[in-house]
Amino acid sequence: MKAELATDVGPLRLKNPVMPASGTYDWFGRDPEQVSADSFGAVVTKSVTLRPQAGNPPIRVAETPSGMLNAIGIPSVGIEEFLEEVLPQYHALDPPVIVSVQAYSPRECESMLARLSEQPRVDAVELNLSCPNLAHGTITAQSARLSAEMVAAARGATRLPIVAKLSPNVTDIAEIARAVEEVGADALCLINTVKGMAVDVETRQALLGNRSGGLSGPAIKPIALSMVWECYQEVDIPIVGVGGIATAEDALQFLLAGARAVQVGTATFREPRSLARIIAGIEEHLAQDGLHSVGELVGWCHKGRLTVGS
Amino acid sequence: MKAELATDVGPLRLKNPVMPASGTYDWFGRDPEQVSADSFGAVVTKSVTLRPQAGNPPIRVAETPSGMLNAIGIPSVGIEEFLEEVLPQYHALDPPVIVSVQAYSPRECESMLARLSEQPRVDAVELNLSCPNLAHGTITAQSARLSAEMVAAARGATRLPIVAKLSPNVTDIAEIARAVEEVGADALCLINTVKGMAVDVETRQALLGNRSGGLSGPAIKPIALSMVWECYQEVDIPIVGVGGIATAEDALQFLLAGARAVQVGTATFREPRSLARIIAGIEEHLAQDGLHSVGELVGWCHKGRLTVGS
Amino acid sequence: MAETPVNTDWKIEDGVVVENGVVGPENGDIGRVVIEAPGVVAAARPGHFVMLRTWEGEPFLPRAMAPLSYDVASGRMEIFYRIKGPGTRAIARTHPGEIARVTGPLGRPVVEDFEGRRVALVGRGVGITPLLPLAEHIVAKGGEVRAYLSARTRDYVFGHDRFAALGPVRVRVDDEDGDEALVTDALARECEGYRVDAVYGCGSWRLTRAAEALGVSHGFPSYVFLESKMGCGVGYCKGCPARLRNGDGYKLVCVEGPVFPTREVELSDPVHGPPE
Amino acid sequence: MAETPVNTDWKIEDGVVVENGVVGPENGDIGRVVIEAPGVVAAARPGHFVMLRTWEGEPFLPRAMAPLSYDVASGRMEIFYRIKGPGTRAIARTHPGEIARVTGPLGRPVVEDFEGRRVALVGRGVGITPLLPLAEHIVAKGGEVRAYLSARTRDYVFGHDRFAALGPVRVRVDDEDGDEALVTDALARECEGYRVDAVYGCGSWRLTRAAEALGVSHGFPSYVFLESKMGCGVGYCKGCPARLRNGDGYKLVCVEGPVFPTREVELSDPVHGPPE
Ligand SMILES: Cc1cc2nc3c(=O)[nH]c(=O)nc-3n(C[C@H](O)[C@H](O)[C@H](O)COP(=O)(O)OP(=O)(O)OC[C@H]3O[C@@H](n4cnc5c(N)ncnc54)[C@H](O)[C@@H]3O)c2cc1C
Ligand SMILES: Cc1cc2nc3c(=O)[nH]c(=O)nc-3n(C[C@H](O)[C@H](O)[C@H](O)COP(=O)(O)OP(=O)(O)OC[C@H]3O[C@@H](n4cnc5c(N)ncnc54)[C@H](O)[C@@H]3O)c2cc1C
Ligand SMILES: Cc1cc2nc3c(=O)[nH]c(=O)nc-3n(C[C@H](O)[C@H](O)[C@H](O)COP(=O)(O)O)c2cc1C
Ligand SMILES: Cc1cc2nc3c(=O)[nH]c(=O)nc-3n(C[C@H](O)[C@H](O)[C@H](O)COP(=O)(O)O)c2cc1C
Ligand code: FES
Ligand code: FES
Repeated sequence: MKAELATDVGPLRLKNPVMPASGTYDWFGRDPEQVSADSFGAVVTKSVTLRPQAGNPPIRVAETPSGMLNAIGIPSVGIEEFLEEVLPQYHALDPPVIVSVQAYSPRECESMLARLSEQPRVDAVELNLSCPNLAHGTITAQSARLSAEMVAAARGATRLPIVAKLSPNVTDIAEIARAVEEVGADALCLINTVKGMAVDVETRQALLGNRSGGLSGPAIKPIALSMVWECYQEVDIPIVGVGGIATAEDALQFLLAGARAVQVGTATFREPRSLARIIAGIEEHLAQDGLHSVGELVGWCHKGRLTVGS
Repeated sequence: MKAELATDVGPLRLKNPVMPASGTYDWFGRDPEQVSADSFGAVVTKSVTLRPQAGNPPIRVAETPSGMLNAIGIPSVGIEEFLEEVLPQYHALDPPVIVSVQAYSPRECESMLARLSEQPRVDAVELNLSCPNLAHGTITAQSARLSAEMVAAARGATRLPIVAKLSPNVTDIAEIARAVEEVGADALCLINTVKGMAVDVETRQALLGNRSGGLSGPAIKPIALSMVWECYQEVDIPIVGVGGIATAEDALQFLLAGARAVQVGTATFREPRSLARIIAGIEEHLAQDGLHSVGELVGWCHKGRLTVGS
Repeated sequence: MAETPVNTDWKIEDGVVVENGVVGPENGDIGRVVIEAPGVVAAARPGHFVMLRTWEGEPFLPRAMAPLSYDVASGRMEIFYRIKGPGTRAIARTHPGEIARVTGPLGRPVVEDFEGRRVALVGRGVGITPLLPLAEHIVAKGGEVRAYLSARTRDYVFGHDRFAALGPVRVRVDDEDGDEALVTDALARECEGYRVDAVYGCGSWRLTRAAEALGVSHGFPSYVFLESKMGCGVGYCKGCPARLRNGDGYKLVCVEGPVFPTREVELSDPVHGPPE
Repeated sequence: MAETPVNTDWKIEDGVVVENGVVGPENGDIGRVVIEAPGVVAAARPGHFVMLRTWEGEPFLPRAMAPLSYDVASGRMEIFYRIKGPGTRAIARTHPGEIARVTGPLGRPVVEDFEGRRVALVGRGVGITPLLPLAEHIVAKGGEVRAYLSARTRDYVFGHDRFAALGPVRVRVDDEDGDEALVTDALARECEGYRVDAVYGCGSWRLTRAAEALGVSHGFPSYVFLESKMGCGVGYCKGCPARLRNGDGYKLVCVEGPVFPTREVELSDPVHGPPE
């Protein structure tokens, strides 16, 4: 029996629940054979900003135990060049295209979403509310009010499905989740990187050019899982889980905790075949366990104990 | 030239800046030769509660990439038996004794600190404000107000140095740090474990008996470093850095980021000789770099670049 | 907390792997490693265990192991391990000559005098191993042992000949006797004509519960070697609770065990409920 | 963003380590590893590099390496690596027969036609290695090469004989010629009687800056092989910026390099400022 890998994330229908995390995969017009974005459940672009920006000075990445720090700073060609040069290439791809948007104000958000809504092959937008470079000093997703304002602006500007990507650096993730749900987000993406820092003992300085950075990779998996679990209890919109997923077993853990789909980021840097392997691994697991579809697993943790072996 | 390892943490004088983290080391009346608490900069007890409590059901620990989750739940004999049976044994030890206190209300805190103040060999108290089992649902250190109330109660009850141990699960760690500084904390301890979760794919349930747990070990080092750095900018009281320290280099990174002393937790489980090695490694590093004292390194990151090689 | 003082007589030894390989023809999921760590070996008593780490990097924590034998002359211990997770996979990858960090001996040893006492030992799979040092100790102290060993196949009846040299051995293996054949049925039959003074169970909840039931009906005490996921193995982390039977909280497997009277503790797997 | 399309013609190959060991008598901090990965080797051109991982577990990310040679017949590549951090330490621990995951070939190759052109190659230490495939290519395409190689000791002048088979080689080693002797001084002298059409520098900011200065005064272009800490090596992470000289932002070393005209990029170490 072949298990059904397809899953819905709100209005989005995916052929399987696995997609790249924003900023960790790019479609360059074609793929190496072993990567093949056509097999992904969806494709998510690197976050794009309204105006072009260069990104942060070096050093931009550092390694940490079972993870990495990045302070990339979202280099971007700006939305206009993105629409002209980058996005049209994505038309060649089969999976839904989710454009990640980094807006510095609700107004910017509005105008970017208006532009994106006119495009034929944008299937959803992911609002990156969790970038640490905002003018007024806080990360949008660290404030329920600012997050709601941003999502409301987006909602007003588009009928595209909106995925709100939240930050783990908050006292109460469920509060933020409820706030964006209330103003019309169609799904949550949990989590962006965790704020972190590396110090170079030789120079006695922060290692990263931007001093602090975002922690990603297997190190943060337990944090992400916990936040997916919590938000599943508190909101009704679907959750896309992300943070440290490197194997099919990791992905299954997120599904069990309540995610309807998952994203894979840092693991791709270690092993570019990660997504393909995770998709195959999930399929194999479902078959082994005699399950008919991915959906059966979603949120199982919340249902109570499965009795085995007796 | 022998470098000076001694360091002050507010009113506390330590012969070196390295001590065990609460809950990861116990003095059982004597030590295995290779561990020897007499060589530590200080000794910190497992958190003690007012009344006896049994701790959480199994499973209490789980491994994660470069770290572990624990949901121990602070098993405790209660303050009275602690004062009678446990604490007197510590008199045999040379380093200062820091008693970690877990109070569930300012009132409990007051009465425990009053009892501790009467003891001859308590050199400081560490207030564990970051336990996730509080009656009213929030972790004390997730609220500036609750944290200030607890520290104020402690301050009113004792003249012992008070170290406030904060939680990383907050939107703005500096806000909490300022709040406890204002009401009289003598030092900060940063950070307690990060909230996390593990899922068992076989049973399809949360692996830990208490569902979620606290993430510790090298995985969280970048998070802890970042919080030490931030609080160093924002408060004047000294900081004890903790989170993922396993080597002398790790410890040096915390000193450079602004910690005056460090605690070592999970690393001891992997290698019980960790503290001794870290102390020796710091000494060696100071000598190699021609530094006279540990104090010279503290907060160096904040001073600006060291020019090397030219 | 503890009735007797906590064991602080352990050392951390950078031992060396002398032999390592997979045992038996089946799935290749059982390994045998011989480690030279004379300091730990010299101090080990029955009931003791060690924390072992033969790898750098991941996994972060060492693994609890109960050796089948300690040889003081050569300073070596022999460990059988079931390859199931990252720790035992890492052990399996270790080459002779590489370092094996051993912390031990840990836990409370079984030090009773067994003069004239008749002890039944019930073990299954890798849970057989801690019973051999105990069997040797009992015989050395003037007691008698009978071993009731269970395994998937004959290859996995570890130390069979060494048990046989010490006393009668009954064996049940799944692939010959069927999954449902309990080796404790043999014990039950033999209890009829023979006085048993105590039974020790290890490696199977089902067999241990059966042994306990026999003890209750024939009036002898039963003991169990418990396992638990461990953080430290030395009493620091409080991460290894054994649930007490009377609902009265927990004891720590690493410092108050690993051997407990069965009447004290719950005999079930905290995660999977009652298996095999 | 990129002037020419991004290289997506790479593969991930589970290659195998054929030889591995420390080179030379000095500190033991340089290793040489030979890896069989025929698919990557067949496609490699001068200027290309690979991402290499010979270990499981930590460190998490693979490491960028520029092979000294590719042998299409045997499907093997030869890499020299300076042992300085966890990645290169892990490579050093690898045994022949073990798996070496190789992603490549990566970056933009140097594919100009060198017919009749005279090229100077300036390299130091492990930075010598990417110059050999380039030298072979230039000669194969009808150009001439002169190599100016610098190292701590003679053992570290990697591929010396192979460079010598292609053209004149000048060498300066610290332990014989002193730390201050720049091999580019030889280039400077030779520029006087000899037309140089281009220079490529690698492995030393100081030498590359000296080479650039000669280019400026004698009117030939200079190029540099840049390094950067890399996340992915394939253009996904944007983690490998080369600072542009005009203050005009960054290019990505992995997809727009690793070879750049020196006039485009800043010639200094982002962390340590200008060393050696
Ligand atoms: C005192 C003592 C002595 C032991 N002696 C031996 C021995 O001689 N040989 C041997 O092979 N093993 C022995 N064990 C068990 C061994 O320590 C664990 O199985 C070990 O965790 C395996 O490590 P791993 O990384 O391979 O698997 P892990 O990843 O740790 O575990 C794999 C799977 O088993 C589950 N699991 C792990 N440990 C336990 C446990 N204690 N109880 C229930 N489920 C668990 C995990 O949840 C996971 O699903 C002993 C344990 C104790 C406490
Ligand atoms: C295209 C390319 C080709 C390369 N080819 C080779 C090669 O053939 N042989 C070889 O030995 N190395 C080569 N390198 C360099 C090698 O990839 C790095 O030195 C590698 O990070 C070493 O890994 P490690 O874990 O040993 O040390 P790490 O822990 O990564 O680094 C050790 C120390 O060096 C510093 N560091 C690391 N990488 C860099 C860098 N790129 N620039 C400045 N400082 C750095 C770190 O901050 C740290 O202090 C190449 C790099 C690139 C980009
Ligand atoms: C190098 C890098 C760049 C990233 N860029 C973006 C980005 O542009 N927009 C965004 O929303 N998230 C970005 N992220 C965060 C990831 O999408 C993801 O949320 C995070 O890395 C956790 O997942 P992982 O552990 O699987 O990498 C980036 C992460 C990394 C490592
Ligand atoms: C098993 C375990 C038990 C702990 N118990 C306590 C405790 O009782 N009180 C407390 O303040 N912190 C406790 N902690 C947190 C540690 O003191 C420390 O803040 C945290 O583990 C991070 O440091 P590490 O990464 O070095 O372990 C405990 C941590 C672990 C792993
Ligand atoms: S394993 Fe740490 S207390 Fe038992
Ligand atoms: S290393 Fe990832 S973009 Fe260059």
